[in-house]
Formats: sequence, structure tokens, C-alpha cells
Amino acid sequence: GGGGGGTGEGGAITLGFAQVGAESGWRTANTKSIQDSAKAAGVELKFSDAQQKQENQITAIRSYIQQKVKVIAFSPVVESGWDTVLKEAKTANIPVILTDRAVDSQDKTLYKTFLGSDFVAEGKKAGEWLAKEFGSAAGDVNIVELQGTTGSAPANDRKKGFADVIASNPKFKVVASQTGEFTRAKGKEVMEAFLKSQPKIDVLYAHNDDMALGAIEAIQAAGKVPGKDIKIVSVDGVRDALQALADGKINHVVECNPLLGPQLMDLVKKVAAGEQVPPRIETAETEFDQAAARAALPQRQY
Amino acid sequence: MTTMLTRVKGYRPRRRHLPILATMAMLIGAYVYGASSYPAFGSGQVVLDLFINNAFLLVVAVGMTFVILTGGIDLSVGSVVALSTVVSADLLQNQSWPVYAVIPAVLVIGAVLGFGMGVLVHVFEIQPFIATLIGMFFARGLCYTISTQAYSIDNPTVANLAQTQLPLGPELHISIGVVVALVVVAIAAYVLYGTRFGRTVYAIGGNPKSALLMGLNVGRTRIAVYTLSGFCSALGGLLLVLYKSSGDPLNGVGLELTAIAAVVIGGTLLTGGSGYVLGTVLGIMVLGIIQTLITFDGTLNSWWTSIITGALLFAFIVLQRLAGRRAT
Amino acid sequence: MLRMSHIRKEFPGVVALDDVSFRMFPGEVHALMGENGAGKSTLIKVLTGVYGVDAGTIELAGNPVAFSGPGEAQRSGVSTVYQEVNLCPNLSVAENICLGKEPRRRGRIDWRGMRRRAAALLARLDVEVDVSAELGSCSIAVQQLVAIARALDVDARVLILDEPTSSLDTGEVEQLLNVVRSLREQGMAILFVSHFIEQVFAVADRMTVLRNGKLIGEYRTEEISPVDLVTRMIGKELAVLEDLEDAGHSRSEVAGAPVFLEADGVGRKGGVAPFSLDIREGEVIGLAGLLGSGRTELARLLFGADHADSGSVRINGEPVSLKTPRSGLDRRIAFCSENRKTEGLVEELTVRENIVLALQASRGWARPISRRRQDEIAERYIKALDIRPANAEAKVGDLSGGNQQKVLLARWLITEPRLLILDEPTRGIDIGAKTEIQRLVTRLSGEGMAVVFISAELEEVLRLSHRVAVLRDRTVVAVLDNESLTAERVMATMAEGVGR
Amino acid sequence: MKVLTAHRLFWPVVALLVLLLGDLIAQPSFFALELRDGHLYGNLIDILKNGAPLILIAIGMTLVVATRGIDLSVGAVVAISGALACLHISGLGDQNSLGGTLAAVGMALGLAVALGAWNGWLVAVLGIQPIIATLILMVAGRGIAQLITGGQIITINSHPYEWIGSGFTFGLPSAILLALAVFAIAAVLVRRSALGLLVESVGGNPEAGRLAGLRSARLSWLTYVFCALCAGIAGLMISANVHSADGNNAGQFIELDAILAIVIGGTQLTGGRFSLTGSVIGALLIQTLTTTVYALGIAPQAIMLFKALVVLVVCLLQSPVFRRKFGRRRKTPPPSPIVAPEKVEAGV
Ligand SMILES: Nc1ncnc2c1ncn2[C@@H]1O[C@H](COP(=O)(O)OP(=O)(O)OP(=O)(O)O)[C@@H](O)[C@H]1O
Ligand SMILES: Nc1ncnc2c1ncn2[C@@H]1O[C@H](COP(=O)(O)OP(=O)(O)OP(=O)(O)O)[C@@H](O)[C@H]1O
Ligand SMILES: [Mg+2]
Ligand SMILES: [Mg+2]
Repeated sequence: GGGGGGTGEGGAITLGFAQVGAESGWRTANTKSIQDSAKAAGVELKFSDAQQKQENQITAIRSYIQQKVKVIAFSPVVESGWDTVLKEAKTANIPVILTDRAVDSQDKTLYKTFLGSDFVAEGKKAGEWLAKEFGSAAGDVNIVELQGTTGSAPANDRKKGFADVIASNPKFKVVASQTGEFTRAKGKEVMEAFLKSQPKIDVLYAHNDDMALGAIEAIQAAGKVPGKDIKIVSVDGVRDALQALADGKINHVVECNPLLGPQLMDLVKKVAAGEQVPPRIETAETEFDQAAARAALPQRQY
Repeated sequence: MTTMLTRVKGYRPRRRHLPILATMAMLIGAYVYGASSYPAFGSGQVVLDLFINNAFLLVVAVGMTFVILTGGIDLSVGSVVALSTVVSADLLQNQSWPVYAVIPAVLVIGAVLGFGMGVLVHVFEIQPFIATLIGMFFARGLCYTISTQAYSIDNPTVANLAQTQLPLGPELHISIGVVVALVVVAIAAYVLYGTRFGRTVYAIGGNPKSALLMGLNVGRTRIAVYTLSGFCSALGGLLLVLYKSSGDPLNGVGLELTAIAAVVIGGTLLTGGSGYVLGTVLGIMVLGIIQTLITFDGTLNSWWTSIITGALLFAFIVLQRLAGRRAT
Repeated sequence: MLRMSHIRKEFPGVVALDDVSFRMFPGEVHALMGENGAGKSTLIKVLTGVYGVDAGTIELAGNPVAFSGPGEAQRSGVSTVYQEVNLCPNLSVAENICLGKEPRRRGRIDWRGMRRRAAALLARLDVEVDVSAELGSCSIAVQQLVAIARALDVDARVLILDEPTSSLDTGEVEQLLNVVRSLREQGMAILFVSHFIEQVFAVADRMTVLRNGKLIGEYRTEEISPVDLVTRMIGKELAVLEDLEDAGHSRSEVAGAPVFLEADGVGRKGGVAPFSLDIREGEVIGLAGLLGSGRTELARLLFGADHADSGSVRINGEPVSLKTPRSGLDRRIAFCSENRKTEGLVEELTVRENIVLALQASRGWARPISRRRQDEIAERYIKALDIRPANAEAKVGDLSGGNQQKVLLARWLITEPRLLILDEPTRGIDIGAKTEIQRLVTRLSGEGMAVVFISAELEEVLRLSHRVAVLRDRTVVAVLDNESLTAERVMATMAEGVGR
Repeated sequence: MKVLTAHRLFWPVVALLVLLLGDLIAQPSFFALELRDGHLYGNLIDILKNGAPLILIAIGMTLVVATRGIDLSVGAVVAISGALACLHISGLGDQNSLGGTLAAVGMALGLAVALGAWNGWLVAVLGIQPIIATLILMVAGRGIAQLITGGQIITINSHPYEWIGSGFTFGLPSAILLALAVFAIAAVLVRRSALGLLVESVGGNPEAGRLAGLRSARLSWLTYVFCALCAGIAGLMISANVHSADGNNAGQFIELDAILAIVIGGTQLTGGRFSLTGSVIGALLIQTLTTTVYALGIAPQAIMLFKALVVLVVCLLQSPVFRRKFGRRRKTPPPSPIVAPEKVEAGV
């Protein structure tokens, strides 16, 4: 166990970080990045894992307030419902940084800044790629969609962003859309069913890489060639997906960057020193095509 | 002819109180350990935060205690909690209902769902596990049909209630939710100990067939118990609304297990007939203090968090068990 | 007061009641008689609404009724003690007596008043127990008395007692009969079921006899003699009791036989005080004592159901440790428990499965008894003990009380034990079967089996045993040779502990 | 006919058939089977393949339930066993080596058995209530699985290992063949030896069982070990099916599905009488339900409602009280549910 709260005697900043959980490889990479860069930056990190429960995150934030940490950062499980506890933090004069996801609070003074990605934008990017790729195709384009966990923010937003873009062109048809719960196993199972119920599938849009990877196996088992017979676009950019992209089994990956650690530590130091920071910082995110994937693969840690 | 039936009325240890005493002792031990390891842990607010953070769970677990005492189980609580938050959010935000109308509406929905499950259990003799699993699916499904997204409630009354802090001393405060939860606990303890309904609950848990032959109203009590649990879940949902000022269809996933765990750690037998509401309160404290200890430590990564949680749970349960054994 | 006409009740495969009519008058004790499985308990359950009827009508005080369940029957003034003890073991004695009609003060249960009332009711039956003790920790006899006390609590018009005396001692029985008589004086109609003919003749004014679910007839007590009654119950002459009657065993008969088991200072804190006892092969040792005197506890120690915390046991001269029932079973000791419902039978399983259970346990799971053998064994014991219905695949829980008891007995007999401990084996068994069991015990001991025999019926103990160990206050106070032993002498010892 | 409807597996089987019929109506090609790459291909095959892990776990858990227990930790065991096997295989020089794969499988199953022994120890020796005893491993086990995988998904590429989850033998998915083999072994073990009787006695009346000389502690301990072993095999299947181990998501909520399958199959959670065949049918029913959801294209928001409805209907059909109240067509009241389950069960 570590010592008390507050600013460490040696002047080290204490950061309380309330993570969502460890539900995916993406998230684990996110956690690891934060832990590693905290160490590198000399920030004393109080980490907690909420196991996908908002209540647990609130509990953790309360305990950080009790421990009088210097800065609190967290990735909200959901966007709503933070006002009460954030007010408590504000009363205790502890600045808050949001990572990865925003909160929908009306009172923008409750947190200092937001650092992360925009799920809607990711969905849009996937849609735009599709529009470009199939812009000149003749006839209807039949799309199947593998959604994330029902009710979760990334699932809602990535669906919305994608739908917004493709709505502009009537030949894009989402013929089937089902939840694959963000996992490979479910992705495979659902794709197996799609392949039997849908006579013609041109494109698969998966809300994350894992479901796409599962679906690839289903497609292969059905005797089709992923990436050719059925084009695939997915979100995240984990190593296995980039590999599949490099191998031509996936056609496009929209990155959602988990490596927020260094940026976060910079912000923490600034906030702790009372400096002014911009209210919203988007993480550097790219998209990968086959060539980019090959180039990125050797350095991919996660 | 007289019979000589002199039985020594010697001291018989109250075996049924032992688990509770053991749990209490361990809680104090854990607190002392925490306070000595992490200075901020010692502040009274940490204890009060346990109540603030778990107020809604406490209410849910109280309902669950009733059900488990009859030898049943209620898996629907998490979903009913979620449904309550979603319905509240929907009514307040989208339909602009006033708060005082939303509260009874939500409570009625919870009670009606509970009643339905009670009917399945009692009238159609469907095993409680399954009847309430159906309820769990059903309530969660309703959540999604109302909304697949979480949304905030910006009703000023709710915000007011949510942010009210009742001071208990310097730097010490509790929330309104805690008061509600403690009132519920007190009422439940009274009902179980001091009313016919409460004793019937125990009798059913002891032996439902006998209870029936003893002329007790088993059917009504059973249905009432599930209704009560539905009601408590809805109330817990309302407290969660106060706690988070939002409605979220993903609320309370896995909550049923936490509630059951709290009840059972509190010394209530899953087979029914034995246990106390106070034990449930302690069970919640145990789960809460484990979480708090881990948060204060703050050095564990996600999987070590799970492993240490399991290990601490193990330690608590085994110590409780051994203490119970030693003393008998 | 009460009239049931042309009642028919069918269970899958069994017609339990067939066109049975029955009536009761106020201020009268009415005995319902019949063999095991004749339909007595079913008639009572039909009356109080536990089961619905397939045909027939029920009238209470002239009004047709159809109770939805025991609760409604109770509220209409029909108070019932069902055959098996139907109470909640997790609650206190006082609660079990008052449950559903607790005294209340300002809507709140008045616990003190409840204990007082419970104690008063028990005192009426001359029972003194700690009413705040958990019921489950009390012996089955006490539980039975608690159930009776519970039924006395209502201001009922009709009181139904289904085998209330099956595990009571003479003393308690006497007391109960007195209570019954005084209730009769108050104009209550009382239905009384018992397999003890003397008790019936001592208290009943009128009897109805059932056989195989059919009504045989209704008689006034003065009109019928015990022998007639038995003949009507079983449908043929019974002339068996006599040849056992004065068998009068004595220690000397087995003096030459080797000692099978030797207990030396065996005891258990909170159970029985350390005792020493040796049992020879072929010897029957009876245990006598009052309610709660510790007979059951002693038997459990001998089997290993509880483990002793002092003393040592030797079997055939070799020291052994009896810590679990399993160790008893491995030494070929069998223990037929007094409480068939909670400690004996697995109700969901079939008669066959229950019968082979102990034998199978001793063989281990890997050596199953072949289905053919199982059927054979079940068949044999169904016939030998006259278990009805004679269907090895019937669920034991559906059998009548007496037949369940026979199944339990059969389970232990087939293990061919060298020491058979029988704790109240004749509980709730009709006279025919009882004689059969007594004869069996005599025969088995004749073949060299050692037997420990516990029964609330002292005559039965005296009739069968070579020696009688007398217990008082959980202490073995005397071991008496059965030669010229009389019931009076044993009772005196039970009461005062006069030496041998 | 009457005997047939009285059989306790009648209604679950009817429900299964009705569900399949619904699929057929909604999607006429639902039953289509074709030969592809030398093996059968079609929705029915998918149901069997994807249902295999659930079938296995339901079989294992049935015995636990029969002794009045419950095992919440099966999901965690699934994750752990898959993780350990994949970790070992990913470290092999040649992932396709049969020896290395066998070693991995052996290690994973060995660990699963050890975990089962742990559960059994808590329940049978320490006497902790099963739900709580197994909750410990349910919580900690996820962490252990993630510890093994390092929180990442371990992807592997091993043909022998894949065979367990997505391979085919004789044109049929090997997963279902494995599950059926375990079922056959369990059924023979349980019904040809005396284990079934002993387990049912321990569950039906523990005290009576003890006094009849059963070693109930050892017996219930064994059921936990067996259950964990089944979960371990299921874990291998699930990970082999997607060539990867996911410590966090593998087997999530599978305990609930398994319990549901068991209950639909006619085993009471209060212990005693059990039916392995019933549990298998229950598991197939649940898997068919999942596949139906996909085949009918039910929106994700509505899945829960649909499931609630189907389970409700199945349970009501099974409830004798319900049939008596609403099925007035038959003149005699239906007999109590169990007539002679023994004969059927013994026949397997
Ligand atoms: N629930 C039931 N299901 C099926 N058969 C039953 C059920 N209850 C009783 N029976 C059958 O009905 C018949 C009458 O049983 P009942 O219990 O009335 O006998 P009894 O006269 O009380 O006998 P005993 O003296 O042994 O108590 C028996 O053959 C019994 O097997
Ligand atoms: N002082 C006491 N307080 C509570 N229970 C007692 C007391 N003394 C004895 N008992 C109960 O009585 C029983 C002890 O007697 P046991 O059952 O061996 O009696 P028994 O001689 O077989 O008499 P019976 O079976 O006729 O009651 C135990 O179950 C014990 O719990
Ligand atoms: Mg009877
Ligand atoms: Mg006794």
C-alpha cells in the first residue's frame, strides 16, 4: 500500500484515475499507456478499475476526493450522470480531466478539459471510406453491420456516424444489423447467421476490430474470401486487425487511439500548475489502408 | 400420572447470531487496517461514503433479503433498477412529468413487475430462478425499447435532492438516499421481527409445505414478497437516479449477484428461513469496504483488482465460517 | 357437526378413497381406524382442503363447505394435527405454536405474551421445554407435542388428530387423552387416529373403519370388541399377538454368545453422559426412558451419526472409531432413525431406490447393484412388510406414513447388519405390520444379530429384549435383566433411578 | 399419447420444435444443409457447433445442481482454460505441433480440474454456501484469466487446436461430437454405476443420505470437479472456435444460460432428481433461440423481450398448473409430472 494522499512530499503530483474496466485489448492498452507514462512523468498514480459500472467509478472518484489527490482523471462509462460527484470534486478544489469519452453535463466548469476521440466521427470516417470505395459501383450495396454492446456509447455513436453518412446515398442499404457485443465469438456467430440469411452481402461494417476478426472466420468457413467477396471496414486499429488488413482480409480500419498516456500526463501537469488548457483535445487518430497497416505493424504494441 | 420433564435451561449459545457478530468483528478489523495503512481512510466520511455509494444497493438488497428468506431468489432486481432509472429519465425529460408524479409511477411499475413474478412463482409453480430470470429479460428489454442511450436528467428538483448534503458534523455528511435506505432497513427489520407477515416469511423459508399445513397464507405471502422486492428495486432505482441524475438502460448489469452476495455474506441462508436484515447491511459494508480498500491502495491494475477482490471475499467468508464453527 | 358423503379421491394409479362417508357429532371422540394406507390421512386432508375431492360433498354444521386449504379450515373452526410433524424447524417452539395467531399489541407481535401462551399450552399437555429454543433441536416426540399444542390453541369446533401418539410415552399419551376428554366435555367434535387399539378404546365413543380406501362401517365403541375391530380393519382374523406375548427373554439365553460391541465410557457433551454397555451377538437390548431421556442420542453415538467426545468402542474386541455414519456402516452397524421424514427417506426417490440406498452406499458407487437385484430386493421386502401400494416405482413421498416407515426399515434390513439399531421402528405402523416386525426382530436375533431396540411402548420393549437399559436425564441409570422384569419395575427405575 | 405428454421432456422438445418451425417459416432456407469442403454447412450445423460449449457446461452443472449446489464460476473457468491453452500454444515454436497442442490442452484441463477442486473444497469441506463459494472464483477467475493473457487477446494459429472448436469430423462439427462424447460418458457413468442414485439422494435429502452412509462431501466435491472439467473443455472450444483467447469476454454470463438450460430440462434447482438429457435439450433450445434471433433479424433492442417471451411460454407449457388451468380440453386432470423418468434416462 502506498502512503497518504495529497501532493507527495517530494512534490510529485498524485493523479487519481478511474478507468472503465478491462473489457477489451484496446482498453488494456489504454490503461497500460497511462500507467507507463505516469511512471515516466513522475506522477503518482492512483488507479482503479470500475468493471464497466458507473457506480464504481463514482465511488472511486469519491475516494480520490477523500484522499485529496491533486488531479482526478477518468474515462466515463457513460456520458450522463456525473454532475453530483463532479460538483463534490469542484467543491474540494480538485480539477478533473475527462479522457476517451465526454460527459454531457451542462455545466462546463465541472471539468477542466476533455482528451479523447469522437466515436461519431469514427463512424463517419468508416462511412466516408465506404462512399468513396463504392461510389462508382453499379446497383445496390448491401451492408451488414455488427454493432457493439447494446446501449453502450461507442455502439450508439459509431452506428449513428456511419448511418448519417450513408443516408445521403440511397444505394447503400444496411440489410442486417445485429449486436456482436464487441467480441470475436459473437462476431463470428452473428456473421454465420448473416451469411445464411442474406443472399448477397457486399460490405461488413463492424463497430470494433474484434467482431470483424470473428466475422472473417465465419466468412472463410462459408467459402467466401474476406476482403474480396465481402469488403470489411472496422474501427479501433488493434494489432491483429492491422495484420488482417495487411493480409488483405480487412479493407479499411479507422483508428481509435488508446495511447493517451503521454498527452494526459502533460495535461495533468499543466492543470496541477494551474495553467490554462484548451477545453477539448482530440487525440491524434488516423485511418489505415493496407499500406499504412504494413508500415504501422512493427511498432504496434497492442 | 405425572412425567418428570425437567430440562436444564442452561445457556445455549445463540448460534444464529454468530455469523453476524463475526462479520461485524471483521468489518471493524478491516477498517482499522485501512485506517492504519492509509491516513485518509480513517476519516469518518469514508464510512459515510460507504453508505452514500451503496444506498440504492442497500434498498435492493433488503427486498432481496425477504425473497431469500422465503427460500426464493430474485434475479430481476438489476433490470428493474435500470428500468426505473430509464422510466424516470424518460418521464422527467421527454414527457415533462413532475417529480411527485414520477416517483409513485416508478414504484408502481416495480411492484407490478414483482407481483407478476410472484404470480409465476406461486400460481404456476415456476421455479423462482426462472420466473425472475424472465422478469430480468423482460425489464431489460423494456429499458432498451424506451431508450438505448443513457440520458441526463436536468430537472431542478432532482438536482436539488441529489446534491443535498445532510451534515452530520465537521466535514461529515450523508445524502438523502442514505436516509431513505436506513428508513427502509428499519422498516424491514421491524416487519420481519414484529409482524405476522414477517414471521410467515420465515416459516415459508423453513418449510413451505408445513407452513401451508399450519394454515398460513403461503400464497399471499410469497406473492407479496416478490412484489416487495420489485418495489424495493424500483425504489433503489429512484435512489440511483438521485445518485447519478441520469437514466441508463445498462444500469445494474450484474447487480442481482451483488445483492445476493451481500445478503448471503450477511449470514442469510439461501435455502431460506434464517437471516436478518442487519446481516444484509453488514454484507453490503463488507463488499463496499473491500472496494474502498482497493481504491485507496490504487496500485492494482484491472486483473489484480479482480483477484484481490476475490481473495478478500474469500478471507471474509472463511473467517466468518470458522468463527461460526469454533463457537458452536 | 360434520358430514362427509360419498367421497372419492384418486391419485395417479391409486384410488385412495372410494365412496367413503363419514360423520362426527359434537361432544364425541370419533376414531378413524384402518391399516397403513387405508386412506385415513387422505380423508383428513380432503376434509381440510389440502386435496380437492374428485366426488362427494362435505358439510360442516349443516352447511356445505369446500375449504381452499388448511388456513380456511382453521378459520372455520377445524383444527388439525397432520400425521407427519408439520412445523418449521427454524423457528422457536413458541412461534411454532402461535404462528398465524400470534398475540399482538398495537399491531406488533407480543413476544413475551406469545412465549407465555405457548408455555401454558404445553403445560396443559404436561410438557416443559424452553419455548424459545429452536424447534429443530427438539426430539421428534417434543415436536409432536408442540404440533398438538398448536392445534389446541384455536377455539375450534372440530379437532383432528392424525396419529398424535405415535412417538409418545405412556405418560404423555395419558395426559393427551385427558386433554381430549376435557375438550369433549366442552362439546368439541374430535377425530382421533391411532394404531394403538387400547388408546382408541380408552377414549373413543364411535369408530369408523376404512380398508383399502373403502368404508367398512361405523360402530359405537360399546358395540364392538377389539378383536372384532381388528378383524374388520384387516379383513381377516388376527391371531398372532399371542405367540409373542410372553416370550419373556432373559440374559442367560445369550450368555454364551461372543460380545459384539463394547462401549466403554462413551459419551458426548450436551448429549448423553458417558455410559458403558456391551452387546452380545443375538442379544436384543431395549432402551427405556422418558421423553428426552437420551435414548436417541445414545443410539446415534453407537452408530457414529454423532461422534463421541469421550470413551472408546470395541467391536469383536478390536478398538474402532465411530466418527461418521459411514464408519458405522462399514462395521456393519445399521441405524434406523426415528425421524423418517428428515433423517430417513429421500421423498422424491422411489421405494426401490430408497430401499437399496444404504446397501449401495456400503458397496460404493462403482459397484452398482444390478437393476434386477434391486427389483428383486424391493419385491421381496414389499411383500415381507406388506408395503402398499405394492409398487416399487412409487415415489416414497406419496406413500402413507406407516408404509414409509416400512420402507425405511427395509433399507436397513437388507444391509444384513450385525448390529441393528432400531429407533422407534414401529412408529405409525398398524398392528399387523407391527407384529410382523416384532417377529422379525426375534428371528434375526435368533440368527445372531445384535439389536438395540427403542420404543415408546414399554410393553414392546419388554417383549423383545434380553436386557433393558434405562435412561434418565441423559444418563444410563441401570441395565436390567429382562428375567421377570415388569413394566412397573422399569417405570420406577425410569422415574427414580432405583438401582438394579 | 398420454404417456408421451406426461413425460417431463415432452414440452421442452415441443418448444424446441416450434422454435425451429418458426425459423423455417420466417426463412424457408433455414434447414438447408449443403456439403462444403467435405463437411456439412447450414444453420442447424451452426446451432450444434455454437451450442456445444453450453451443452457441456449444462451437463457438468446438472450434477452440481442435483446435489443442491450451483456453480457460478464456470464462465471464469472457461476464460482461464482458454487463456492458458492459447498462451502455451502461442509460445510454441511450431503452433501446429500436435504434441505441443496436447500439452496445452492437458495443462488447461488440469488447471480447470484444480479450480473445480477448489470450489468443491469450499463447499464440501468448509461448508460455505455454494453460490458464495463459487462467486469467489467467478470474481477472481476473470482476473486470473486476464493475468494469463496480459489483458490482451491472444491470437493463435494452430490447426490441431482449432479442430476442437471449429474443425469437422465425419462432416460434423467436432465440437458437438466432443460434447456428445462427454454426455455419453457422463450418462453411462451416472446411470450405469450407482453415482446417479447417490447424487440424487444427497441432493434430495442430505441428512438422510449421510445417515444412510453416503460420503456426501466427497460426492459433491466430485461434482464440482466434473463441472469445472466440462467448463474447461468448453473454454477450449470457445477459444479454438475464434483462434484466440479473450480473458475478459469468454464465457461471460454463460452460467445463467447453463442454469436456464438445466431448469428447462426439468431439473429442480433444489436438488435431487436430475436429467442430463433434459439439460442437453435445454441447452439446444437456448442456442436455437439465439440463432433464431439472428435469423429473424430481431433488432438488438428487442432481443431481451423476445427471450423473455419464449422462456415464459416454455415454462408455462411445462407448468402442470398452467396446463390444468388453461388446457381444459382433456377431461381428466393431468397426472403429476414425473411418471417414470427412470426408464428413459437409463436407456442412454
Ligand atoms: N400425494 C399422493 N400421491 C399419490 N398417492 C398418495 C398420495 N397420498 C396418499 N397416497 C396413497 O393413498 C393411499 C392412502 O394413504 P393415506 O396416507 O391416507 O393412508 P393412511 O390410512 O393414513 O395410512 P397410515 O396409517 O400409514 O398413515 C396410500 O395408498 C397412499 O400411497
Ligand atoms: N434441556 C434441553 N433443552 C432443549 N432440548 C433438549 C434438552 N434436553 C434434551 N433436549 C432434546 O431432547 C433430545 C434428547 O433426547 P433424545 O432425543 O435422545 O430423547 P429420547 O430418549 O430418544 O426421547 P424421545 O425421542 O422420546 O424424545 C435431543 O433432541 C435434545 O436436543
Ligand atoms: Mg396416515
Ligand atoms: Mg428418541
